[in-house]
Amino acid sequence: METINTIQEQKHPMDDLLRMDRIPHIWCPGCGIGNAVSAFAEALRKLEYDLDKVVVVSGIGCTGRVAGYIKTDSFHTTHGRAIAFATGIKLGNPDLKVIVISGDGDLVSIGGNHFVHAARRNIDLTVICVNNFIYAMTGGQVAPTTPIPAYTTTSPFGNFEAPANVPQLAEAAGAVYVARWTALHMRRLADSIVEAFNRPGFSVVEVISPCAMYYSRINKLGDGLDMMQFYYNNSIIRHGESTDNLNIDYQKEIIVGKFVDRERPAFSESLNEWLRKDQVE
Amino acid sequence: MSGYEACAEGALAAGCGFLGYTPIQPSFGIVRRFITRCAETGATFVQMEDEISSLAAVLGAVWTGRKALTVTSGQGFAQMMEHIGLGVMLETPCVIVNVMHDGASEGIPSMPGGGDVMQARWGSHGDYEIIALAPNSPQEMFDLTVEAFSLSERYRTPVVILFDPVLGRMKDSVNIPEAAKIRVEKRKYYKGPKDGYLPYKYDEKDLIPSMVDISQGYRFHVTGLTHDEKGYPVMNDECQEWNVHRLVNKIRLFADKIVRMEEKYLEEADVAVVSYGVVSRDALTAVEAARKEGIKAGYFRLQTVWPFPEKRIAEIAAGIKRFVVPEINFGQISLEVERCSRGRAGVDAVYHAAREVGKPGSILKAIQKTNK
Amino acid sequence: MKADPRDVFTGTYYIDGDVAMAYGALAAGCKFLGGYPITPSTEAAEAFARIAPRAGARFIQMEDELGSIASVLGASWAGQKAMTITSGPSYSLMMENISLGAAMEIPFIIINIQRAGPSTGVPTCTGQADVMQSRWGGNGDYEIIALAPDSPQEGFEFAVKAFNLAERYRCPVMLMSDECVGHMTEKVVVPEASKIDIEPRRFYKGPADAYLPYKRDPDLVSPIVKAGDGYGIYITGLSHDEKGHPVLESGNSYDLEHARALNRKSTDQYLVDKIRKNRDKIIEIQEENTEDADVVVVSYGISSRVAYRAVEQARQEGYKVGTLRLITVWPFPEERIRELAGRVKGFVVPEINYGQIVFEVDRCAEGRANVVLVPHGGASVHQPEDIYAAIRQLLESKKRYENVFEFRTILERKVFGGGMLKNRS
Amino acid sequence: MDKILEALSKGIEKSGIGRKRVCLVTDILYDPEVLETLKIDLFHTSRGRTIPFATGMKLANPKLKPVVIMGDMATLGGNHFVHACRRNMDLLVICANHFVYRRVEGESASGDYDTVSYSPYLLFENPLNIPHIARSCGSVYTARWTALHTDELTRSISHGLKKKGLSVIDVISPPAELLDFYYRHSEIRNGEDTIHTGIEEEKKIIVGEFLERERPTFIESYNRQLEEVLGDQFVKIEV
Repeated sequence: METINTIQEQKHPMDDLLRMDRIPHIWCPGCGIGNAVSAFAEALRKLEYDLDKVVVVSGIGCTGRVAGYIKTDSFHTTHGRAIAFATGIKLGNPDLKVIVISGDGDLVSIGGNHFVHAARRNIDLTVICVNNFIYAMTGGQVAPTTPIPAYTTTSPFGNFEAPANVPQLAEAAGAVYVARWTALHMRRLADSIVEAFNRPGFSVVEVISPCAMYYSRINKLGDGLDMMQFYYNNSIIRHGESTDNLNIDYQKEIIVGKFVDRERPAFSESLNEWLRKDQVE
Repeated sequence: MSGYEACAEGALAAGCGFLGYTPIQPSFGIVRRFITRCAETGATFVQMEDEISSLAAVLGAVWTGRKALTVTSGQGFAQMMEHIGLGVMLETPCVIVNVMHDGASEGIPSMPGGGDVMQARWGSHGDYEIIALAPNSPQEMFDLTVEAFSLSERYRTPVVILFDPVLGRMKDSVNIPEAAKIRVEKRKYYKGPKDGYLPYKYDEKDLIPSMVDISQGYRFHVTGLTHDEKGYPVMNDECQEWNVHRLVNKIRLFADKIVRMEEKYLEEADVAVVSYGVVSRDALTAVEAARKEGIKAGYFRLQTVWPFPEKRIAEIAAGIKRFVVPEINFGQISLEVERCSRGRAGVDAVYHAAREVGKPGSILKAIQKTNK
Repeated sequence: MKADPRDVFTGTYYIDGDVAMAYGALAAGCKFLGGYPITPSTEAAEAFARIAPRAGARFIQMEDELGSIASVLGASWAGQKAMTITSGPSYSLMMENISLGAAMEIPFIIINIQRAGPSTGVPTCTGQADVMQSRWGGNGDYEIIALAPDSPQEGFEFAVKAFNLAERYRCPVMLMSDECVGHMTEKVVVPEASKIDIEPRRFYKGPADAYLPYKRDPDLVSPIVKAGDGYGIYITGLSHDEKGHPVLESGNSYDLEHARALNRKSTDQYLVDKIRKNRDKIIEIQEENTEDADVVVVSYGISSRVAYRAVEQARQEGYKVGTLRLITVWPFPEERIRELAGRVKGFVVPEINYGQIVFEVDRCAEGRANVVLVPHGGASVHQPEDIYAAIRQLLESKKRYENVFEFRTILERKVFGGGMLKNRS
Repeated sequence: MDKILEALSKGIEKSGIGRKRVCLVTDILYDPEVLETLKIDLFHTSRGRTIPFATGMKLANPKLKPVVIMGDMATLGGNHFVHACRRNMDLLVICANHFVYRRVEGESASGDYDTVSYSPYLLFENPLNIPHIARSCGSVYTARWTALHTDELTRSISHGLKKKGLSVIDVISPPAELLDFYYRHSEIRNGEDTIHTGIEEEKKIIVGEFLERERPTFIESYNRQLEEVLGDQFVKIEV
């Protein structure tokens, strides 16, 4: 009997890393969060780390949904509290690798305090902050990262508040590793995530990502891919640049690269040492 | 041992391995005791930047397999409201100790209060049921803290312990039994095959799903959004019904098993004094004084404030004329008593009874008044 | 006093409830909104941000909800009418500062567009489960006023009313709307300024050195001053006396005499008394056909509109059904329910939660009337058939219920089949 | 009276902006008697929420110059601090850096005061470098003094009151018996890069005026942007 050659079902290399039963995802066409997720998945693949020991925590918002698509133990928590929740996980079981993926509004606005203090304590977390300059999930409100004078629904006459500089805040608070890439720097981003992952202490990777639905539409900046390319073409790689110079102006060049890489004692080390001393006394 | 210390010891005896806190008066006695015992018990602790993150960290720690505790007071408890909701939604067992102080907002931090009782039940948005315990002596601080951990593990819910600074500072002998004699409910773990785990597939008998720890390879996902059995978000009213109805009923239907109370002199009583926490000590004195005067007074104490012993109150109401409900607030539990008495017995609330702690005058007066 | 024409954008609009509430707040003279985006309340903040600069009002999007509510308290003390708009989890975050606002007796309003909870729940869908929370959510004892609009038009009117009540009683007022009303687009008529009554802030007018921030008038409310008027006020969230100075226990030991003295000095009790004493002036309900009713349907917000359909059907079929709609959910109209309980067979309470206001109804019914809850987990509204069936069941039942009777809705049967019910006794 | 309040009172006098325009928002409990000297309005708010409270006040009445004294700034109010700096709200923020939670029985300060560890939280945690965070987030004037640097502190406060935008003064004010200890272990280095002003064990406390710059305040940016877009329709915020 003649056999018919059928196309064999092939496994995508990321199948093991993503919850394929949840695809299609909720993100809009042209969104940069997908890139961040695949870079992250790529990083996990490169790391060859035991995925059972990896935990992903995210907050609320578009990027907050990432946890739901990564096939590790994953938590989708409350708005802004992903880092606090992750702190509990890390201290509860120090053997785990805990990764927080969330948006700019979640991490820097409402979660700003947890961001600052986790960096200060130097809790061993890797934070991936997807910065799309806007609150996208709620329909395009002004975020602390929105450049001047971008239009949003709650800055209907143009934003006038100075935007936050995420790498600078991270550095000032005490993060040990800080990098920034745009959503199209896929390989560099993945490498950065690998580095951050391996660094003991609080590490931050910022991903500049387009919001095709709100930020772009309100400001008439084209579709998601246009913006992604714009960010990519207008980025300048400057490793070790002083974080003072990392402000992002509206539709101007974006400095990317690895800015901070240093060592500080992590929280759990200090705690254990203190407990030991306490015991001796 | 003081009440604070008894609480910390109770937590450690129940196997609590994590404390997340932010310093706030007057809850700090518990923290101090807990921290000094950390090195020998292997427990860990973290002082977070605010109460919001304290409870968030506690919820995170629980999923690593530890039992976890947070302690707070007054406004700190108010800050925790959002995460009580998350704890309920994720069905995360944890214990929250709230040292109630007097007054709204900052009130009078070192004075006992009772204004957070309804807050413990209703404070977070959305519908849920919760368990709240109210000890009235250092010994009971110990016992009920252990019980709180048991209940939280059994029903997979945050459990609140409500007490106040007077009980916290009160020194009394506390009997801590041997470790082997302390019975704590074990967490209900999933034991089936790895790919068959569904985080919110509940047992028809008790409506409680089983848990797994992080890092055991189940690769589960949980979310504060309304979710299905898999833990994945589903945004429709059927799924919402599926969640909320069960969250409410997993406690409501088993209230009889959870409820703990103490009764005295209630047979043939005309007046029943319903109280909880520190006030109950004075209530008992007042009841006994009234009985000496020949008034048939009975004593009823809530050890679990929530769920409320509805049935028992209704039964008592049928046999008495009036309830007297002394509280350190302007009427909270007295409303519940009124509801459950179903018009069979009147209710006299004694407001702010505790500003006279140690002298049950106002309670006694209220009892005497009912007799006229 | 009448509204300032500059604040009132007179006209007939086709807008949703969120936007109508923003118009209402502006008409009431609101000059400050401290907000933070959260579905489904954001449209109100967006509308405010669009319109406010033209009315001299300020909008700031704060870094979080704790910040937005705290900024509202500050703005109110600086002399402006202020509000925040929020929903679900954000409302929970505000609890601490609501308690502070109540203790400082600051007039401000919170618009809460309720969504399905607990926790993140279903952000885009409706719920009515924050009703008890608005009353009890903060720590300690205080009372608040809560209003529940059932249409965008009422969203506008109640926003004005909320500000008036807040100014009148110096307390937080919650505008407890829900996602349905918030996102419902209907005709909204904004009348002329001369037709809108505004309660002006009651500023103190006497000599500066005689001013006591918490010295009360017969209604137990005290006049207020602005920060920066040179009165040198001391305002605290601690329990305070008439001067606003904190009353504190000295030392750590519990001193009975001292406690008595504090009790006399502290003004804590007025936080509840000022509302309880003025209950009759505050409470508003809307009744229809309750005179001869056998069954009264008690509802509020969007549920009252759904209930209306069921009641209509029941009346057409000859059943004597009345409706009682809560306009002020808090304070609760206890006396009226007690009165009705004496002569009706029972109450049907449809609400989009698993029992909140129904317990209040049950309490006031004092066992004299049966109380049936038509529950709903949230994320959609009741089916009128459920409410109708509950009315029928109540009329037909012969026995007296020992507790609130939880009606089994179509949705529940659909979701659980026999499962959950097996456990029900 | 508290050293900071003393300096504040003198600072208001010195700046000449008038007591009526200043109001104090704080989460530290002060005795009401301080008002007899200060003669300003005082708001004692919930812990950590002082800055948003003051932000609301400033926007509702732009003529005011709210002064914030934060006790628990470094913890509960951290986020508000960060964002107020970013917005450049016109406030003067004084961080009463107690090194310990003063109201919780001096947890970290227990033990031998001579070998006291420089930590605002727990003995082993790294303290926050407040001037550096302030600078990074955008404050326009940053200084640090110990509470015993009375004259310098007064001068800084007076300067901060006059300065438009968010000024931050970090005041090392431990329990009274330790004041002198910290004063002795401090070193004045005006204009020092804030990256080096962290408080570390075994090192001197660097004090001085670290930063002075100009940035548009929130209200200025607001007025400019909306006027540009809305023109005559816009009702400006009058300062």
